[in-house]
Amino acid sequence: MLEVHDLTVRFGGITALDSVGFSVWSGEMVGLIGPNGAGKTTLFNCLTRRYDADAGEVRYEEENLLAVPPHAIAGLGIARTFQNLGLFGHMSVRDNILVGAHHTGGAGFLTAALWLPRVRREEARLRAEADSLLERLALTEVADHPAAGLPFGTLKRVELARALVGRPKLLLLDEPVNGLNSAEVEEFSGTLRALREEFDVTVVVVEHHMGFVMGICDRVVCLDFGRKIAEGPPAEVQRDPGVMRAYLGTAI
Amino acid sequence: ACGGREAAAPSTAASGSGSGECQGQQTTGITDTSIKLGGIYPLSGPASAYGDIPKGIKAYFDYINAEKNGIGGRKVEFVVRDDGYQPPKAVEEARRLVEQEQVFALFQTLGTPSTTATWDYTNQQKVPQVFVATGASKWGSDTAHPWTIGWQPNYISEARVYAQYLKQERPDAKVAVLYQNDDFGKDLLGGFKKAIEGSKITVAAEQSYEVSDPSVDPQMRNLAGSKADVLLNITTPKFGSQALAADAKNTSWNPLHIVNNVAASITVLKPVGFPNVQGVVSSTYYKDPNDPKWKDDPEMMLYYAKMKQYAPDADPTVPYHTFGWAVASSFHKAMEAAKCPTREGLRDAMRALQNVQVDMLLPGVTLNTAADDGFPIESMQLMKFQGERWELFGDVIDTRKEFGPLTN
Amino acid sequence: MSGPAEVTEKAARAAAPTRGRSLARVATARRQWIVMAVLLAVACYAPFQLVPFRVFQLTMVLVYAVALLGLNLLVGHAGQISLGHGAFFAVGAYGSAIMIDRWDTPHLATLPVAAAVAFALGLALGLPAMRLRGLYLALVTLAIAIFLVPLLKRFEAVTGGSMGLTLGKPVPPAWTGLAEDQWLYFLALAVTVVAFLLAHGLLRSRVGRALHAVRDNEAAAEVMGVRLSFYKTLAFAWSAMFAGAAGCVYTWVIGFVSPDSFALTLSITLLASIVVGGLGSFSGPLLGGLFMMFVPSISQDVNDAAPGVIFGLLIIAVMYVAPTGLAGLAGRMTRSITKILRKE
Amino acid sequence: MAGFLQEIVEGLGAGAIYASLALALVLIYQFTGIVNFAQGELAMFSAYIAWQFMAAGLPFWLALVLTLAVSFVGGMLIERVVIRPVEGAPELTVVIVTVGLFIFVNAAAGWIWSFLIKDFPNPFPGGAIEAGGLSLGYSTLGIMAVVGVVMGLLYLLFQHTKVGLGMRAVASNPSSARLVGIRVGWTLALGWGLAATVGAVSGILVAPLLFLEPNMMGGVLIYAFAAATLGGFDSPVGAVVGGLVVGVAETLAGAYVGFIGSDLKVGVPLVIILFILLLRPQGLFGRAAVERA
Amino acid sequence: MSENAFLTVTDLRAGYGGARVLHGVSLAVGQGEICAILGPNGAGKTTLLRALSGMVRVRGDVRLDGADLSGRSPDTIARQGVAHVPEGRGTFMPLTVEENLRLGAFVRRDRRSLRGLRDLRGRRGGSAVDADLERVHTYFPVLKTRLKQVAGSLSGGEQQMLAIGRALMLRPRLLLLDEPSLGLAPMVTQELFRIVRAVNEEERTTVVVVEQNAHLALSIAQQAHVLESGRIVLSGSAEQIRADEQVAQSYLGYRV
Ligand SMILES: Nc1ncnc2c1ncn2[C@@H]1O[C@H](COP(=O)(O)OP(=O)(O)OP(=O)(O)O)[C@@H](O)[C@H]1O
Ligand SMILES: Nc1ncnc2c1ncn2[C@@H]1O[C@H](COP(=O)(O)OP(=O)(O)OP(=O)(O)O)[C@@H](O)[C@H]1O
Ligand SMILES: [Mg+2]
Ligand SMILES: [Mg+2]
Repeated sequence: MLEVHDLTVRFGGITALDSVGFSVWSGEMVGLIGPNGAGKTTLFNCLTRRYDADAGEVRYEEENLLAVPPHAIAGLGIARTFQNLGLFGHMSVRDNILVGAHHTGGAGFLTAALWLPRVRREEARLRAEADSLLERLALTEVADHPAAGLPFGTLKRVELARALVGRPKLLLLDEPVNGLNSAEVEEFSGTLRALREEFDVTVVVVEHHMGFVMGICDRVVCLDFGRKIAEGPPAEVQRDPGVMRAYLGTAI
Repeated sequence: ACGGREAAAPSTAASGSGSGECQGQQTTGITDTSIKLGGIYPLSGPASAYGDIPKGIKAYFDYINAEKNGIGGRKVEFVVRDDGYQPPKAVEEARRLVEQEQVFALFQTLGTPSTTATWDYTNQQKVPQVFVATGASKWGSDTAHPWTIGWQPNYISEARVYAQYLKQERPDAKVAVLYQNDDFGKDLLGGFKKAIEGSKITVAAEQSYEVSDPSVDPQMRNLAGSKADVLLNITTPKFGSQALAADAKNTSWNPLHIVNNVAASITVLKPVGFPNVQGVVSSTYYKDPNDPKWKDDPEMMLYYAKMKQYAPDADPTVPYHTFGWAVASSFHKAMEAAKCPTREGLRDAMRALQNVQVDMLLPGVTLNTAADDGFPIESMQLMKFQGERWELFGDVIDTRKEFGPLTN
Repeated sequence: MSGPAEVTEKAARAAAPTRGRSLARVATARRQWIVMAVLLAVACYAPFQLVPFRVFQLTMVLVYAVALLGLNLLVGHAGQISLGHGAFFAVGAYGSAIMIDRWDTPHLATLPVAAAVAFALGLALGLPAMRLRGLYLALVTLAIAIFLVPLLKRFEAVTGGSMGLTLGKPVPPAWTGLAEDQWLYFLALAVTVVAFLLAHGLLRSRVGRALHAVRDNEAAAEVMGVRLSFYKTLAFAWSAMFAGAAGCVYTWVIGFVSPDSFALTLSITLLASIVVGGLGSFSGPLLGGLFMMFVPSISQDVNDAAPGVIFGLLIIAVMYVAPTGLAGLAGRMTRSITKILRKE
Repeated sequence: MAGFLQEIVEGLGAGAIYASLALALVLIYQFTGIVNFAQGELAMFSAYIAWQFMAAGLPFWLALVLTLAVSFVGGMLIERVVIRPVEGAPELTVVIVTVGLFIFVNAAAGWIWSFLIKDFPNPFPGGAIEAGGLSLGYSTLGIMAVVGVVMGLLYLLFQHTKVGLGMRAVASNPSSARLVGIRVGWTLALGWGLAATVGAVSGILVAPLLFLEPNMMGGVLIYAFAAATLGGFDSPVGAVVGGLVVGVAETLAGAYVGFIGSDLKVGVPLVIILFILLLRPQGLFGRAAVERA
Repeated sequence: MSENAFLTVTDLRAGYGGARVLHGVSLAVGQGEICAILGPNGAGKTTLLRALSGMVRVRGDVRLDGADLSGRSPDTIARQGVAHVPEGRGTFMPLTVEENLRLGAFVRRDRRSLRGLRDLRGRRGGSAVDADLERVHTYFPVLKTRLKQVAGSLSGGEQQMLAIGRALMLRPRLLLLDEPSLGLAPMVTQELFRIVRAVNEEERTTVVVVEQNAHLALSIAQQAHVLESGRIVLSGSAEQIRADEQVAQSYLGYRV
């Protein structure tokens, strides 16, 4: 589904990604790990066209992803969450989620201003979808609350809902369980698993929470200094000496 | 105060004070003992300098109210409103004065844009709009607005005075012109160009500026490049000073500097430094409070005394106050001349002024209007700056006599 | 554009009751409609009760409100600053004036054209807006407002130059039995209502959310599939269109356009008024229009020697009392009043 | 050729004026992150204060020093009294407060000193250096020197002092700045004080050239705004370079682009700025904001 | 709990606008102690730390070494030697990494720390602040390679390290850590707790740490509190807390 070849990104003197290549099969859940500054978020930023690659190629469902304009990424079925939150602070939680469905809507300035029946129907449909997701992620209580000021963990769920409401095929999660306690992590794993089934979505997840990664991922890719140093089933990568040296440290 | 609609309906002489031939005419804002006037000036915003004019007017009215029992027994109430030199604001204030304050007449609106924005309204409402403070020529030449009339010499006439002077003094002058890019500048420049038609005088260079420009120095440099031998300075006060200063600073270009009346006030020249403005030529029609020549002039003495008494905060040497005094006394005369104490009476009196003497005007300058002549003042006298003051020279030039009536 | 205080306040407000929220929402929505209907009824009744001068003032309030509605769309909702909105207002005003002056176009027919011209200009100027942000965008809009004045003066043949154009006012059709002022008032009211309905539809839809998203977080908005350039440019264009429509009605009401009427002060006053009225709020433009109309005259009633002193102080004072604008203040007051009423 | 160079010299002279006020704008932006619309009016007010001192008989230099001191204190007072109550409110609210301040100060100056123009002594001698057909007025030279010195001082302040570091921290993240112990309130007040002082310098430089009156700085403010934008709002060097570019562009346009005419010449620098900004949206010397989601 | 507590909090109430978040929290931390705060999402842990550093208005009593801190502004509190690593890191985005770090030492009295004066005089190193800068570099070697980089461009984890480094630059008497391990790689997380431990031991710095990685937090803490819905529901020594059934389920579940 997703093929990354020799992807390289540089910022001035820093090479954030150095000829990285790997593939993601449809339906898979891939973990992306690596030390801080290894280039994980940068990779996501490349996939969502926030950054331009200096070299390399990314194919997504046979399409050259690097030639797609940034705003069209969502339309291709790729959604993401942000490491340190990328919410719309003044908008309500529900509206935040509705923005996630932006690319599935069709209302333009004129039709919306005239509030045509078509727009009304679309609006009702989107709201229904958003509400069901709110329900699923236990966000109904805060649906009308502005995003700013909610607890961090809640906001992470809002981001997930926002990413899912557009019914993506590929979901990129950047540290989703960040700041959750272990019980919450466990609960989140369960929810994610269920949602994955239900939405039939392929997931790439960046996370430093090893318990979570090992528990949920089918495969793990490890980056270090922008280079891929290991790839394979979780248990194998976990034992990889390179990964241990660069990332996991001794005792976990 | 939102009264019922009928409050806005004009009262007529039937119910008011008029009788006889005045029967049926409008008497809103006037009684046997009072007359209410409204004026609109920029008290805020970029043109606020003109906000001094109503102080002179008020001083005059206060004086006649207190000591002369008003105009023919009617005490004058003068309501001043601020339009910030913005036409829509002027419309609002005009309507406020007419409909809410119920003034008898609008006595002065300042500036061509504000006056243009309001004159359709005042004429529709048949409210006299008297002696507007702008020199555009249309107040006098337009026949569709009989209720509006100007006062000061119009800009075209003023331009003619300078053209006339140049024809005598520098018959083959090359003239550089600095002008404000608005109706005032264009009227004067256009009038000047027309007046020099057929003579050897040519306009060698012209530069405009916007009131929002910080300075006219660049324009002055460009004009200096033309090496013209006359500089016609058509500016408002601040820019007038800047242009005079720039001319003084440039020692390699020494044209005859003619500064238009609007910027000829002593308050414009003084900051530039008197040594720098020697020999500058301009023209005027009312007495300069700084001119020692008028030191013993009874009207000027009265002016100084009454300003001190009724407007102690205002500086009587500022010519804007003198202007206000002069226009107020002109109104006094016109109102006295009115056959009926009604709006119609005032309107008709406005266009039937004959050799009306106003003491603050220069000797020889009188108010003259007729049915086909809507320009009260059409005479000016040239003056040259010498020492620390303007010296009048030559005769009073009656432009109507010299050039014939204005045609639009 | 966001201050922490504002966020906290909003959060606090919304945090209080959570249960039965959707019910409350429905109730609020219904109440809003009732309030609107009452307001509209009052607005229709007012001109028969007021002196023409007051009717004229209210008409101007509506004109300003429409312009501010446009500005609110751009600044309050899409988060882009314009220091030159007076230029779009002027374009609408002149568009209408020129059509009336040259071709004797019926007044009403000039409205769509004026709005369209302003829209097109907004679209053209929205293009640089795609790349520029914040202050840098503000400068470009400022430049437009500055440049417009000499430009209008230059093309004298069409625009009447610095003398401007004087025009007749729309004549009320006989069947209405209305006076000229009243007719103008109802025209302005109609335009206002339509403009508010259009803006309302826009804002409650996907488009409005996209604009808000752009305002709050451009990067995230783009990832959600919001095409920044498109939305920013169109926000500009629509905002200009409302301003243009307002300018057109202005021409009908004042009957005179001149370059001096649209100097930079107008643009700055518009921006100040919408901030005073309440950025991003529904009633902000109306409150801003009232402010723009009435506060300068109040200022000179207080101090006719230097009205600006009072006007400046009043602006500052309003911002103290209502940092998020009068709309926010009004909202807070209604809330506390209902709270008190409920307790009793 | 000499004519052309002369125009450039004149343009630099005008540009230095714009730069002087742009420096104050940049300074306050650095401290508080807002654009101060009242900056020009405060400068004008300072010039009046200096005028008043001189009218009371003080010599120029003493009046200058006193004015700078008064302006500094006045600036701090304004921050404390006028800006403090809206601290933390949305950015535009603060900007509109400065618009209110603009209107207030302008009207107050007119009220106190009237709208009639006043002359203001020029601290620099009148002559000019003549060389190779070029003439460079002492006054222009003096202004450039002052602007250069102010720019240098501001650069040192921003980049090489603890206060400068603290104030940049305040502008970028006030709540974090508080957490590391910076007295945010005082820093902001200091910023207003300094900006008012730099503004006072600007006003005193401008007043002899344009004549003192309440609307003196209106036009200058717009060009200063353009200069700061062009140079990048976070760089004093940029403000000066921006001011010079604007001044030269404006002068050359007025002198050589005849078909445009002096009425439309204002468009030339604006178009140039637009063009540069499209290439470099953060201004010539500005730092592009790095944003990471 | 020590008798002469260094930090005492009594009946602390705090919130945002009208919404109350903390409903009377009391705790005491002895000098040189490490105190861990656990609690579910939205319990008010962050708010508690914000209350201690003056970022939110409080009611109740907060005393640091006898001095009353309640109602003080954050900068005054920072001057008392309190450093706070806030949730969301509080990076000064447009400033460089070095400037960010030096800002941490802003209120220290070493006037030499004036970055500028040192640069102007061409002197390098020497001051206590420079020494501390070196120390932070040894803790987080990544930062050293990024000194001139704009802080806003750092990766999430790097910014987290920067925030911690900045707090250490103060040489605080009281260190408030809000989820310090957020976004850090496992190896760095372990290293982080070693560092906190070391600082605590070497300088007797008192630490209050909010942390989701309860294992690590409890491994260095002497005492711990569990906060739920703005109230402390459980307090005790680290061992006691670790032994608690409920805690084990909620906070220690993932033993990896
Ligand atoms: N815009 C930028 N400019 C300069 N350097 C950058 C930029 N973006 C990222 N970098 C650098 O690239 C490197 C990779 O960053 P990235 O955010 O991808 O790391 P990461 O793997 O997500 O780390 P973490 O786990 O800490 O989030 C970092 O060292 C960062 O400093
Ligand atoms: N800035 C704010 N404005 C309004 N309410 C807020 C704000 N910050 C937090 N809250 C509210 O305070 C409550 C407690 O939040 P707090 O952030 O202290 O929880 P927490 O325990 O730190 O949670 P987390 O583990 O998610 O960080 C939450 O209900 C939240 O909605
Ligand atoms: Mg990352
Ligand atoms: Mg927290």
